[in-house]
Amino acid sequence: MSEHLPILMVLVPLLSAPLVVFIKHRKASRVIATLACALSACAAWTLALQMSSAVSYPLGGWRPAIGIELRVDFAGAYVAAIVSTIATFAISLGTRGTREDVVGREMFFYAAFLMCVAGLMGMVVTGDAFNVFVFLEISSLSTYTLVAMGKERRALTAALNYLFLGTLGGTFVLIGIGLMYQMTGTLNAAAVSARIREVEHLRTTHVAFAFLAVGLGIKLAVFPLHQWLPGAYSQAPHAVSSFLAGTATKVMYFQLIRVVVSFFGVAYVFDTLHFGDFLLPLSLVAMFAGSLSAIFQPSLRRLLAYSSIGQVGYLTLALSLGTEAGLNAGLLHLGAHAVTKTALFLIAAAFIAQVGDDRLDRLSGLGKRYPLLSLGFVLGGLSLIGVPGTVGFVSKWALLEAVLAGGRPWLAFLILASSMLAVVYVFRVVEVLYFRAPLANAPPLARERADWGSWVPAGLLVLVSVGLGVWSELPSEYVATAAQSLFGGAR
Amino acid sequence: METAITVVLFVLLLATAIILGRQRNLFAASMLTGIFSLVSAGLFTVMEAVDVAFTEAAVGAGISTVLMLATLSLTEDVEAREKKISWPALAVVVLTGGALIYGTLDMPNFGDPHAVVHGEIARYYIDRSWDEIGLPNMVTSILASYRGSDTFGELGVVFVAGTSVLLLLGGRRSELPASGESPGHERPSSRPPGKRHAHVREMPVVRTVAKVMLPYIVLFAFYVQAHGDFGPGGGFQAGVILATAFILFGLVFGPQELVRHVPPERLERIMAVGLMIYGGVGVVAMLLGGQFLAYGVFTPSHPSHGHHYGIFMVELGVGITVSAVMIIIYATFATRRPSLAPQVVLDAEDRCETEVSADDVPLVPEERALRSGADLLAEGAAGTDAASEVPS
Amino acid sequence: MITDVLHVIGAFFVVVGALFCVIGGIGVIRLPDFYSRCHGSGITDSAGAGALLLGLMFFAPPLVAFKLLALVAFLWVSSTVSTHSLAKAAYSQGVRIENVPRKDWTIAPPPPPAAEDAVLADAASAADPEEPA
Amino acid sequence: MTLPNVWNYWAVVVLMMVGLYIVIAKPNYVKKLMGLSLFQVSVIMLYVSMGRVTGGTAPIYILDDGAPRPFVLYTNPVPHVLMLTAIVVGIATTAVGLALVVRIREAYGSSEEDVVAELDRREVEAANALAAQRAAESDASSATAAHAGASHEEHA
Amino acid sequence: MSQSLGVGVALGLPVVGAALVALAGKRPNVREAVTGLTGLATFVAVAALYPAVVAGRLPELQLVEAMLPGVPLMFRVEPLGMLYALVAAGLWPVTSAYAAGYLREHHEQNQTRFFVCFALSIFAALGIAFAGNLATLFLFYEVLTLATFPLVTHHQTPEAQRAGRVYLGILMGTSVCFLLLAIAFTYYAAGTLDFVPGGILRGHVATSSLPLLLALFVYGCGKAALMPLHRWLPNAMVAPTPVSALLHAVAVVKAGVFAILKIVVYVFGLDLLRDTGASDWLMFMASVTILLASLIAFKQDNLKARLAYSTISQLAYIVLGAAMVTPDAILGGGLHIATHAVGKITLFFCAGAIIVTAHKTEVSQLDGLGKKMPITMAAFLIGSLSIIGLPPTGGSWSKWLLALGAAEQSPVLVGVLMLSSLLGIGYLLPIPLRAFFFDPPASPAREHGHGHGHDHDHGHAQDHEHGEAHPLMLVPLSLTAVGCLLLFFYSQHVVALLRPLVTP
Repeated sequence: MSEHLPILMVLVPLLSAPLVVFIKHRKASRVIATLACALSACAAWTLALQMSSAVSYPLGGWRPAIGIELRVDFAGAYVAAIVSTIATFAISLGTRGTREDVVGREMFFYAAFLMCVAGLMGMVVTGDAFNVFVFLEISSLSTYTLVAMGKERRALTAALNYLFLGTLGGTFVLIGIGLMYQMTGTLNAAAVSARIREVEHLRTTHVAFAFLAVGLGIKLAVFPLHQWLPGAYSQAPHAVSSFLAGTATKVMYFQLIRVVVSFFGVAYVFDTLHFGDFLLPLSLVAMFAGSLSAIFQPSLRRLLAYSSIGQVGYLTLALSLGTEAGLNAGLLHLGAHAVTKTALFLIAAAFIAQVGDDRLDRLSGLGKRYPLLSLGFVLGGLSLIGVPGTVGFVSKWALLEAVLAGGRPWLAFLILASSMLAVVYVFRVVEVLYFRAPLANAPPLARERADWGSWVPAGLLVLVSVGLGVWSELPSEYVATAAQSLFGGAR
Repeated sequence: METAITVVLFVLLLATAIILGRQRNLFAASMLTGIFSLVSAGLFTVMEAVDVAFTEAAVGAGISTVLMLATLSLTEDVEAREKKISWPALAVVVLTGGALIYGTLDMPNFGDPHAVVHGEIARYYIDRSWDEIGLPNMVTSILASYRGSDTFGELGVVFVAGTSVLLLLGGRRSELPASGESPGHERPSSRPPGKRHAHVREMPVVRTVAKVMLPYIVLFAFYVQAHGDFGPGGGFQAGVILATAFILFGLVFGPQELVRHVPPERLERIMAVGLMIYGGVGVVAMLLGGQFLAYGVFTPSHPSHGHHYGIFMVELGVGITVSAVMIIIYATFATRRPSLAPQVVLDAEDRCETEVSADDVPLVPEERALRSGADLLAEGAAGTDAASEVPS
Repeated sequence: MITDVLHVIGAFFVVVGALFCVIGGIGVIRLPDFYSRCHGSGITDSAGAGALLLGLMFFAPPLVAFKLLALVAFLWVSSTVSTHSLAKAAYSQGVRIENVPRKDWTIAPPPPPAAEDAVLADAASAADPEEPA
Repeated sequence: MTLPNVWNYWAVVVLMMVGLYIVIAKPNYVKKLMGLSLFQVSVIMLYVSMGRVTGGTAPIYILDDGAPRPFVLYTNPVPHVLMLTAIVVGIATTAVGLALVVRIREAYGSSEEDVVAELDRREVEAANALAAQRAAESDASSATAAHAGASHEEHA
Repeated sequence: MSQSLGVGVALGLPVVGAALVALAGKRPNVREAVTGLTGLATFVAVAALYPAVVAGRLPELQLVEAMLPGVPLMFRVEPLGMLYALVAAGLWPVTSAYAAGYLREHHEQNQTRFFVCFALSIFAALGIAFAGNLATLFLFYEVLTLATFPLVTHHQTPEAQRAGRVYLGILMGTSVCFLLLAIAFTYYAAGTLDFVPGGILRGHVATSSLPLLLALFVYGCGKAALMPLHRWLPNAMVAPTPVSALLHAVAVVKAGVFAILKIVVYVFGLDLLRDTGASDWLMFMASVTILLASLIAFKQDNLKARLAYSTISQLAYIVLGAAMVTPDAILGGGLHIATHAVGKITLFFCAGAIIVTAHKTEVSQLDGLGKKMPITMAAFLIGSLSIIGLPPTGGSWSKWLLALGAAEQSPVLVGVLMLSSLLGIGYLLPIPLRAFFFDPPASPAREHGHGHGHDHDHGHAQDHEHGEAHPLMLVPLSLTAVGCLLLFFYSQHVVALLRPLVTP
């Protein structure tokens, strides 16, 4: 049974979606959905912990290059474990924050959510270029709909804008895959990387990589192509915004790493194409612009969305170094940011559940009223800044080491300067929470513990982020082996 | 000869695309989209891609045009105003196009048999797929067996599309008319009284011919489903054609009639059943010791038979889900009661906006809750609690 | 020998079919108002496509020839009905021959619109029939 | 440098760019969706023209009494398989897009991107103005409360 | 290494104290008692480590094997850390008693949060004192900033929030941008972050970049309030006086200079700096800070602001000591941590007492106050003497050692020391002297006649019959005054404790 783990991770959520629609029972669909995510998470964790080398699972029984092969290496298992765990946390919020007319039809909401999870998990484990596009489309399509389920009418426009940009991104990826197939004649990752050597000098190969990079860049919300992210994350229902914040951009980032490392090869991408020199300025701009605009946002979730754009800047910066240490830092930051940002969005959801709106002026003075939630936000915020003792610090430290090893100390200073901006917007919220008198004419506030479901997952994730901050050898060793196996000492 | 036809088709396609861009009347534009798909299906046939041509014709020309027309009946059918050429868009387009053209410079000649792309896996499929799977139509054998997971994912996409449309538009179905189905206009059309079409239902000629043609379309759909192994066809095309038959029924006899005969609740279940059949076949293969979707294990003695059964079952699952989804999507669009919210139009200077009210049909209570744009702004200006006061 | 004769007949029908399509096309462009243009497009559907398919039957093996025959029958039924429904819908929307300005009236100018047509008349003006946008 | 015979791809690229232009430039959402389907159909053309082999027949075995005739040149079937998926993805995205456009038309009263963006902007402005007004109110009331509270501090 | 348990107890006690205080939230007496008890217990636990440190067996405790790849969360108590811990733990019970009285008198809100943060700050200070490597030091350095932030913005008034923003901005900014960068660079260059007597950078860093690295470290420790980055200290005076007393005279600022001393001794190593002369620029900057801060202190009429600027100049003494790198200078700097702490806390206690009882905050209002508050003014006199460095108080010894060190370097530095002592006399001594020998300002109400409404008298009348400060405040400030005197006689113990620092 255990050799079927790679496909089970994807199959369980994917098949429980039609099951939920078939059963059409409102309460049962939520239980099935949570169970499916939990099972997928268990499969991912067992695979991650017990695998000694990269696992290959030939679908349909065909030889890898002929049929489609699921290829899970350490990094893939790491990302899959994170995605499925965060999905389990997010789904437990259920249909909070969705529109009224979803009431009779929760089963479709859960089906779309499960398909989104299956899509993302599929993207992480598959080793075939076109299969990546198919799972990309599954997850994107369900994401557009889930975002449109938000309470306000602005969710609809956010979803449609996301659809246009997302589909353009997907189609760019499709063009990239097509050109890559034309140049190498095969779609399997290992086969492509073997054949890419002969066609490295051809212009079509350069253009293929360019389209793949731009397509994934749109899905990754790299700076100039990020317009869809703030609206989508701030208008989506709670479960969806928490899930997306933690996983969507992270899986696309992992896919960009796979394209750079497994498909095209690091030597080609960084030496002939000088992709690093192109990606570095973009990520610096993203880091500063994202955090800067986060400072001036009126509502909590928009603030967190813009901070996500800033954090994506760190991810792409790590990749642009083109060294194994950079990759290690990128993967670590991927995990750290996933945990932290999901915790923060869950807390924002808990606030909205109590206060009805996440505009900052509505949250003033909640520190006294909801001490635990506010403390959770403070710890999450600290992890976002990268204060020692939180998992954010571990990944920022790895990034600093990678940058210094790359011989660019001025870059290290820029990283720290941009995390100063994070200090500003986190403590802006802290000030609103703790040091402002509550609104005189605010409606009466429900007791904090009234709504278990919304803050227990948040609390757990905050504890994880602080715990991993101190006992950091668990993630960093695993990620180091993942980066080493992925990188194979190419540079 | 072939290049001559290709040139003509490309010119036709380009003309259609350009006119589509400039056309302000959206009904005409949707027709042009249908023409574009049909001509591209022609081009695919010329390029010997028969399966793709069949699907493109069925899906592109058939379903997407019908959906666009259904949408236009619920929204405006004329584009607001002719926007001048937007230079940033042109810049992006020229840049992307330039990159692609730059990419084509090193491509092998069009149709060159010794190109790399025909080497690797294509050579394997052409040489070995008859022995390993034994289906004349290579595309179906690759589609369903070699790259079975792709099609499984694709079916997932179709399922998500169905679920999404149900989630988005399933909310407000117009109530089924009382017992006696008056052939008149149950659906208050959003058009001013004078401009209402004579509904298709009063056209006896169309009703009788439709009654005659429907069985043949359904029969053809089943033919395409079964014929997938031998010629162009398969689950997708069959599902779409079956759906077209039901859509024709819905168009001619009215969406209420369609919903009465094919209730959406049952359709939603059928939609899920198809995907579960496909997944089920894969899981059975796993239980019998092979990998997911390894049909060979069904009949260990000679695996190609296993593949036949596997592919047939899988194609059946695909056909079921695709037909159910396409019907559901059409039914949801057709039975969605238009909200009759007055159309908000920005005047030339983008500042104040004038409201062109479609007609004076009173808003239905639920629409009050949805608060169309105009009322909201009026309230906002008046300073009372605007949208932000969401009932917590 | 016999096949050459069949091919010649077939080629003849194909050419005739193509000719009808061209005539239909010109008809759609040149004819002034909606209904005559409907007539033009009708020609390409029935006569043009019909003759073309008929001509191809002479080239194709028997099974394919039968399929083409079924196709001809199907085409003739569906295209005529669609033209009919198009015309009826246009009529119900108030498209009238006389509303179209015409240089040389071979027939007498239309009587002033009677009362019962008033509703349809103003609708017609509102609907601004088929202006090539 | 001899230009390879790739005018076929250029035609496809031109169609693609017309589609892309419509998506980016046209404000009407339905027109954008049409542009999007144009863009996707032309990508399908790129794949299919990639797989074309001059003189090759359709990728269906020509059977002579049960066995495929040897030495027949077939076109490359793999792009056709991939494109079946792309077509279905295109129609799925169009269907979801159209459903969203209908909902937006109902909620906003318009299906034009610039009108909807304008309405959104005004809604946010109204919300901000309301928040500022409420903050001013609460400051005023809390100031009075603080003053009243000054005389009898509670020993927390 | 049985001592590792001792280190754990010493660190754990404040946290337990904080938790207990949080639990005893609503009952003030229980809360104050708990704080006082934990303060004493912590002092005892820290003192218990003293014999082991003096004997050279440095107690060690490793909590987490690898907080960062290859860097454990590890504590090792070396002499300098011992001194700082003793100072912080010693003064904590005294301050908590004082705070109880002050808050009672001053009717503050949410005092629970005050005491919890107080305990956490001490926990962080001890963490910094005992830190075994740079990463642990940085961790507790940040915890100290975060623990003291709510104390600075305690009043929740707009000015308090603005002060909090400046406080956090500068401290967090300098620590993240400079200190973390320096630590990362050290780890990258030296491969380890442990504090090793004699330094870890020898041979790993190009001599040309040593001054830059030192600058990053020094300005990274924003808490040392060196001149360009000192603005947060005067702003933080808006906090209640016990906060200014313990934190901004003892725990927080001392953390900054303590970190600088530790880095100079254990990361760079004295001989490395002496050979490369990398710290010469620091001597110049420290002297500029000393003089400039003393000058600004002159024109500060507000009592607490004047004390704040005097703190900035005194801290620069210690940084100067570190920069001079000669053994005497290091010993002087270390001793000055203790003497300045005790002296400055006395002054702040007196200032607090004056504010609460006499409701006077400006220096000009203090004439003739000695008659009403003799003990407070006497303590203020003793504190001032210690700060200036005159004989009967401990401050003289540390000034003396610093002067010896300066003599080895250059006569200019000796001049700077002497000039700053003069300036110190200028802005500190007149306060107690005017309080004792000048008569209180003629009360303006009398000449204006009785036209005024009675409320004016009410304010004025209350001014007359106040006597000495509340005993809960009087006892701590006299204790610390006595402490200044004791340090004069027993400073050789402190010097003996620090001796292993400088002996190779």
